[in-house]
Amino acid sequence: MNEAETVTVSRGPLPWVLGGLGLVLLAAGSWLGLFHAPGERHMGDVQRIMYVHVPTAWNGMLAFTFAFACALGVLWRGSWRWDCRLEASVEVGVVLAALLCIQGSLWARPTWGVWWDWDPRLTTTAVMLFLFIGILALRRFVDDPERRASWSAVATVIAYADVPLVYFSVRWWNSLHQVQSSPETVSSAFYLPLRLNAFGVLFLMSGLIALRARLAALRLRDELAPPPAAPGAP
Amino acid sequence: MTLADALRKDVLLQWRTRARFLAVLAFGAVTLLLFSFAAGPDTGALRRHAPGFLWLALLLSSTLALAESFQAEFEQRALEGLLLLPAPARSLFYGKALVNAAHLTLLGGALVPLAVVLYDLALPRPGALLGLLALGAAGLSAPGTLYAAMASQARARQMLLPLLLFPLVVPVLLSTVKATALLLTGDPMGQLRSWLLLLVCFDAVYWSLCGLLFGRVVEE
Amino acid sequence: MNAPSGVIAGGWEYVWAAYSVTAVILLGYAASLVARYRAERRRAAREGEGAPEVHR
Amino acid sequence: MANDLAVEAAGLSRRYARRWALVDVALRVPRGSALMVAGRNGSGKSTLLRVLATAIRPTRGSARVAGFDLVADPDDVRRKTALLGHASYTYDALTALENLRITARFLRRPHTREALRAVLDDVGLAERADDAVETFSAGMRRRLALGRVLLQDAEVVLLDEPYGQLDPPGFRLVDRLLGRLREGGRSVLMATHLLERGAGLCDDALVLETGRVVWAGPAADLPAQGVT
Repeated sequence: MNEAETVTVSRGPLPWVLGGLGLVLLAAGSWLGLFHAPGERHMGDVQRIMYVHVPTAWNGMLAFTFAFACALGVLWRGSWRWDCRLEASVEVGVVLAALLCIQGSLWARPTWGVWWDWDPRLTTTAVMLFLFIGILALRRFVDDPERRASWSAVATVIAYADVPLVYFSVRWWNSLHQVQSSPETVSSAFYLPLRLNAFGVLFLMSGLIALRARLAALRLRDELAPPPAAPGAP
Repeated sequence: MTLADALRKDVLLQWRTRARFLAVLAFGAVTLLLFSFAAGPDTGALRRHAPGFLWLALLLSSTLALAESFQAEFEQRALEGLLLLPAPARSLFYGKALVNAAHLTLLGGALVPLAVVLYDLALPRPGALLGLLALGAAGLSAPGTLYAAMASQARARQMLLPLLLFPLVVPVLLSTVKATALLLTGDPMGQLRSWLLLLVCFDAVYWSLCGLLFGRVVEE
Repeated sequence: MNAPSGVIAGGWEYVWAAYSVTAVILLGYAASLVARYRAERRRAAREGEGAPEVHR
Repeated sequence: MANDLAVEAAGLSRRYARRWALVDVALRVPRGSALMVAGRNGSGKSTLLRVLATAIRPTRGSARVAGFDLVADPDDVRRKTALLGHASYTYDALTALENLRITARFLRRPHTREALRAVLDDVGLAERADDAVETFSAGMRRRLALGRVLLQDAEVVLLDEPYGQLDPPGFRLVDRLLGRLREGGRSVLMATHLLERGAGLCDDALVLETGRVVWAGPAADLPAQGVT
């Protein structure tokens, strides 16, 4: 890692603004989705789950993709800043992936009568959840900051490369089942709550990642504290 | 070639500690036995699930074998000694991963006859099955070797390796189980090729990626 | 449960469950993160007055 | 020019997790000379030697060993250095000879039985050449590790407690090997608690305390400093 770089903890209102904006958008989108959007032709009211489910899915994937980018930043630039962002985006990604699995099962139960349907997207999410939980555990179990940074970057690259392989393997594995398609939303009555929530989760997630990265930087700055002054020195 | 030196070293080490191979094999065999207890004595059900049981037994045993393969490297810091010569980390990785793959292939090969007996299987294409075992073992050993190197140097090492490895090798497990089932019971739809292709893709991705990244794990 | 081509009737309980779980998890995580961040800030302020702080 | 220096370090520091084991160490070791590193347990002697051998990266600071930069060209430094560390760098399931053969193969040195037996003979292990290292006592492991260092035949030799765990004949063996290294024009850095013995064999000395250099000067003056 680059020792010349001092770990800086940014201040400023960015995470709070992003988070607040995200919450407002989410509240508006969910309100529209719950009370104003008409029920879908086949799925009826259950379809309303999609207004939170789909945005969570998009943004969860985005969080892990960002974690992958951070891992490359750590490996190539040896930068602590990217290490903090990696820790933040993996943790937020894990929260979103866990949420996604719960929402998916709440969707599967009324639609297909089972809590878990082995749908390739949902199953891939579950595998990703455990892949990245493993990385959080790895960070816990390694005390040396340099090692922790490079090892978790290595593990993130390896885990991320697995995502398409897992997706295709689960898809082929489950191909005997009829491919379950999510309901297509066409009219603007469906689009608006979906878009509002998508941006809502995006802003909230960005705010959370930014704040979590600050927390990581605070801890790291403490860990990387310079050596104590020599006993005789002023 | 330093790869040849690394290979020679790992083969010798593996040969000297061959008693451990038997211990890992016994572990795999017990696992197979336990799976049959879990599934019940219905021969039809056992036969249907045999490929899954076989690969799960191999996966569970692989964590023991992989962790064991780094025991000797860190006991007296022999790996560090080689890196300081300097021996390239990449050669050391590929030597270790190749020998681990061979080790797991042998282990799988030894578990197959047992599965045949326990689950009443017929083996129409033993040669193809061995090839599949080698491809699957390669899929487990590349990321497994890298993660075993990490886990052996971390706290909670017994926990970390399966936690990192098991979700990662889901594609290996799915493709080998499916391909084994197709080998055992016939392949009317011609699906074997696509499963093998997936497995080969996984192997290609991880044999190149882990070789590239191994240096970051062992250098300090 | 539902006829092959019919509409899924009801299911509002699942909709409510999904929205509540989403709200609880996102707000709960956000709250815990803010709490952890505040605590760490306080600790840093207590221990390292001298530590350089760079504003961005 | 830096070319007449075997080791030149400035501001060398190393942190393990939260603990600083080495702080701002500066040192210059002329080519062909021997430096003794003294200090209590945990004062940073081993860390210093491990950093100079590139076994661990310095957290801060820089150093050139045998003319190469530690961080920028670690492989060049490794070709020029040999480290006798606390661990013996052996595979315990293999025999002494097999262990040396692995090293010799990677080094592209002759690895015939005769060549390797000659090395084992040097460290007094010829009779146990074909015994597994796990049957060795601590002192014998140390001898084997010394044999490995001899095999490396490096320009800069870093010895961490070379007398550790050895018997009196072992002490004389180390003295003899040190003499041989110095006659061959090698540069030696040696960490040891045996001040008189070290002072007799080295040119210069430095004393570390909690990772910092607290005394540096001619080795002959060191025993009078009253360090432990």
